[in-house]
Amino acid sequence: MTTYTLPKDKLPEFLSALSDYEIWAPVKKGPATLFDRLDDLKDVDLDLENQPVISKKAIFPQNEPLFSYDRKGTVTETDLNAVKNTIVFGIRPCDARSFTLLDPVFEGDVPDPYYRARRSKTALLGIACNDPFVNCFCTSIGGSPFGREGLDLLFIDCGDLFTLEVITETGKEITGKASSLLSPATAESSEQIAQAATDKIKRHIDLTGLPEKLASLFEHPVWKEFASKCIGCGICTYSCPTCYCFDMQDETTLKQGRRVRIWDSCMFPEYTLHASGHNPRATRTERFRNRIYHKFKFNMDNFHSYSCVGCGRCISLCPVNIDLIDYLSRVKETE
Amino acid sequence: MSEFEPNIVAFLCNWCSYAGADLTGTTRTHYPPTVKVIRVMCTGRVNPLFVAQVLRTGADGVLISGCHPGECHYMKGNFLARRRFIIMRNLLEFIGIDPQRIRMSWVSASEGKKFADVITEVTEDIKKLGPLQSFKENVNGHPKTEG
Amino acid sequence: MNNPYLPQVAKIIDVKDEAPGERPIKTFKVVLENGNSLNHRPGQCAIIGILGIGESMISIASSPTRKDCLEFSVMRLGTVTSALHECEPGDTISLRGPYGNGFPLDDWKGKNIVTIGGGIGQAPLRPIVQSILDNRSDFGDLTVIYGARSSHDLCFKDELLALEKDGPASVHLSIDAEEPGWNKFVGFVPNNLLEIKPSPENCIAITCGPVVMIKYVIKNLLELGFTDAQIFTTMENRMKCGIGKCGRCNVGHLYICKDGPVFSYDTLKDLPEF
Amino acid sequence: MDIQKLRDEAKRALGRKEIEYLIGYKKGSYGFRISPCFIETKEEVDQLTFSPLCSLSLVNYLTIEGKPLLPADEKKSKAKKVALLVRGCDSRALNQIIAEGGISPDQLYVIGIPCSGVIDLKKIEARFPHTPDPVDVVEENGNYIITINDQSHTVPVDELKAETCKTCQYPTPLTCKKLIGDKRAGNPPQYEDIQILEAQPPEEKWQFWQNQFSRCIRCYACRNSCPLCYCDGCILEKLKPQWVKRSVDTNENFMFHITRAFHLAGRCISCGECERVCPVDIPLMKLNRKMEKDVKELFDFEAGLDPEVKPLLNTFAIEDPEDFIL
Repeated sequence: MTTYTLPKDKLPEFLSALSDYEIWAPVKKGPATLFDRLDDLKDVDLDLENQPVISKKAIFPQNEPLFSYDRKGTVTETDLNAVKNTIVFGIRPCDARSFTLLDPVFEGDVPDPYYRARRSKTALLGIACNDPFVNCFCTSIGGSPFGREGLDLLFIDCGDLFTLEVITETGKEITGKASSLLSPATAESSEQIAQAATDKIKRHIDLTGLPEKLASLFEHPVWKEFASKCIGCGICTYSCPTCYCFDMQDETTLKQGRRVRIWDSCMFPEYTLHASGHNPRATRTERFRNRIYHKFKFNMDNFHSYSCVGCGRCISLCPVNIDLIDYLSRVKETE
Repeated sequence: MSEFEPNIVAFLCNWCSYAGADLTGTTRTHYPPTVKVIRVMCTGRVNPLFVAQVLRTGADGVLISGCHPGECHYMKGNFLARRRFIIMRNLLEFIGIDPQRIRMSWVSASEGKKFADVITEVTEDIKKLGPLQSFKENVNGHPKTEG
Repeated sequence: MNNPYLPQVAKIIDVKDEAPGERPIKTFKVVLENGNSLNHRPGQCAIIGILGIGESMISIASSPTRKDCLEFSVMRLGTVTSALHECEPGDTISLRGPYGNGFPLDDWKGKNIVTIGGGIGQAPLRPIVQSILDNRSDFGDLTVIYGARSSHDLCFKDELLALEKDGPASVHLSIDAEEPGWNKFVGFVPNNLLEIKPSPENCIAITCGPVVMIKYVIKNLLELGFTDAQIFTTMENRMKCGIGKCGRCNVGHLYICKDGPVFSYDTLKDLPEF
Repeated sequence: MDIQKLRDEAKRALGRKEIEYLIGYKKGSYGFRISPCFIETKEEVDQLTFSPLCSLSLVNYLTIEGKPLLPADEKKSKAKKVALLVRGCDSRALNQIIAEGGISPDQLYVIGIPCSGVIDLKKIEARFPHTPDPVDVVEENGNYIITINDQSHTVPVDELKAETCKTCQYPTPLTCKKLIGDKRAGNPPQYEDIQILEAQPPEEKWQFWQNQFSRCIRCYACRNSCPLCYCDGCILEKLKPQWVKRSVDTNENFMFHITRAFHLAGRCISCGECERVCPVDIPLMKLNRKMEKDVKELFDFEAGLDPEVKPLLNTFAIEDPEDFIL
């Protein structure tokens, strides 16, 4: 593997060398750190202290106009060729990995052209987590704070400089554009930092046998107990890097309209509400159970992976302490 | 460039202001052709969110007009409306929409002249403010949220 | 790359008031503007859309053997179906599909077929009946059991009465409550099924209707000696994308739009949530 | 506050045969988190806790879908009651909901706790990151004593207390069956930040809110954590007419927040939970407090002070201000 070093103060120069890309990065917005498209390179704020929300929107935007139409019914397809080559900079390894879990969903039997257009033109430049957050449990679910899966280039914070690991051809191409700023790294490996980071992860869960366990617990009263304190907001699903459910809506003005796809949340009752008024998942219990089953059972049945990367955001952001790790451990103990 | 003609939506109550507006017409009193009238049974029927929605979808101003206090066909509709609109007006002002764009008036069925005056005044005030740009800036999404 | 979300333009050529009941049903005959065919299989669905309103997954109520047009029987319920009910012949709608697996009619050749429908649930069963009638010699006996709340809610009444008279199939209609002038069965569809007692011998039973009805029909079929693999049903949920991505129509790990809507009871009985 | 007193009171309440269960707080699964809990038997009472970390209003659970006791729907449980812990703001929420006819007071057994204000989780978790083990927090003489793994830390209250609680006017529950601990005096209202924003020209105000609302992801955590947002079939879920489009762009976000703020005008009881749960830190209380201030100035009305007082917008006075009317 090729590795380089980049002095930290050269980061702005590095990013400006990539000016033919559209760049997404964590940006400080008021007190919050959010992923956003950069208008000004100065806005980048890696802010390693805070876990940024939400990187999936770089490839799977919260609103995606599918096509537009006029009053005569003339349909104009969204021009996907206009999607620019994009770099998502400062993405965490777990978030990068989430795209590898979204790929089978959006590719599948019928590939999704919108996802594919962005995915194929987006390079993921990750920053390793030297200092994982309190609810990080990526190591329990196949990831790691230094995970390379899904990434093209991994930045490792080594004090005054970043070590850059080139993971893919795209990564190589990108380092090529800024080669004057990079120096080849000495043999010194990042393994020690990686180990230290992994050791800092305090929350663990053994998921062996979970799908089989869930298969036997569908009707168990434990779900009612778990869901009893859920207040039914969508914060867990919207902040989740692997949640992908969406709604499709027509939005019109007098002259024109468009069909848009918009993130949806399985925690909202209207998500499954039939026009007749019947709702197959009418209660909080059913909706909550479906979320857990989708992530840890159905996705396993369909795509042979969990739909979770262990980022812990749903735990950190939940207003009522619905703790996925805690709940899954209790599921495992439930008879 | 031609002079700015404001686009004002007026919610007129059926019993007083709509009849008042009618009278303005039958007496051939002139007033600016800037209002689009929506007839409602009572100002109390006007959900304050209509105001936000109207401004959101392109109007430069809104007028709600009904019977004078104490003369409401339904006894208290205009009193309830009065409370609601002062709150909505203050809220929108706080969010950055000039309160001159959200107006209310009492016009009875016999006040054809007053109706013309109200429309003239509101039109003049909004002309001074110019078009409401706030929501239009964001058409098709604010640049930072479109993606 | 083919965009699965992009609809084709279709034209309504005929609208028929199917059932004037409390929740009215109309049948729309539709042709694709470019003269193309959807190439659907019986039991598949299509997404009907009206630009500016939205889309709705509707089962195709006509058999591919009837090539002149596609038919959709639609109950007026939500925003899209209400707008559709306002449409007249000559209006254009949008159409994408076909979606789902459809009925495995080829596997059923040589067998007796019983369809058991309730209310608007007869619509997805109609293409089976039509296909069998159009290839009558390929199949054994055809029994159509169908009921609705009242005689005003019965769909395809003329067709079914004609079928009963001509005799290529035996037809058993029912309504839920007594009505003057009704001399056929009165009661719920599962009970009518028990009256008729179709023989499970070399037979396939397909049912569609309200969830409660489906559950009782299956129970009664099992009682009559049908095996799990002999029972089929076709299901419905709220759907948006039609291609198994938007997430909402799942029953267990299967998506109705993609893995269904036709399920054998063999598959279904193991799914959670059913 | 003495936890033992709280537990004793809870035991007494659960001893009454009409009480089905008690809604309280218990230690959460990790760090600074507190979890709501539903206690049915006396044996479970020992898990009850109360500390400045208790942030969410438990009143939410009286009106949420699928709750065991419904005021109107379940006639058979009419004789049954739910016991509930409330702080000052919660008791105002209760009063307001009772005034609106959302809950019947006959179904409640309210245990009040004078509250010294809650800690803003975001602040304390930023101060002590990487704290997976459960923590104890007590307030003493203007400081929070925070015990993490037997090690205690002292932090001045001002640094961690939620902003809304710093200006709380009603820390003591107004209506309750039992009050645990001594009454606390409230603070005078404080609207300086609102006045500063009010004084700005429209364009600047718009820009301020544009910056805030543009990052809203519409997860509706603010709505769902609000004790007063309990409508069956929220306006945001309506398709016909669709008041607020599902699209998440700045204009629609404006519409959502205008709708939300307006629907809370004369109803918000200033618990501040909406602002605290927001994942993108939108200062929602600025809107709510603006409404609170205006309602007080215009109509001399404060939400939730008395369950007998009719809701503000359902009533009127002949002498209501109308100087803005032509």
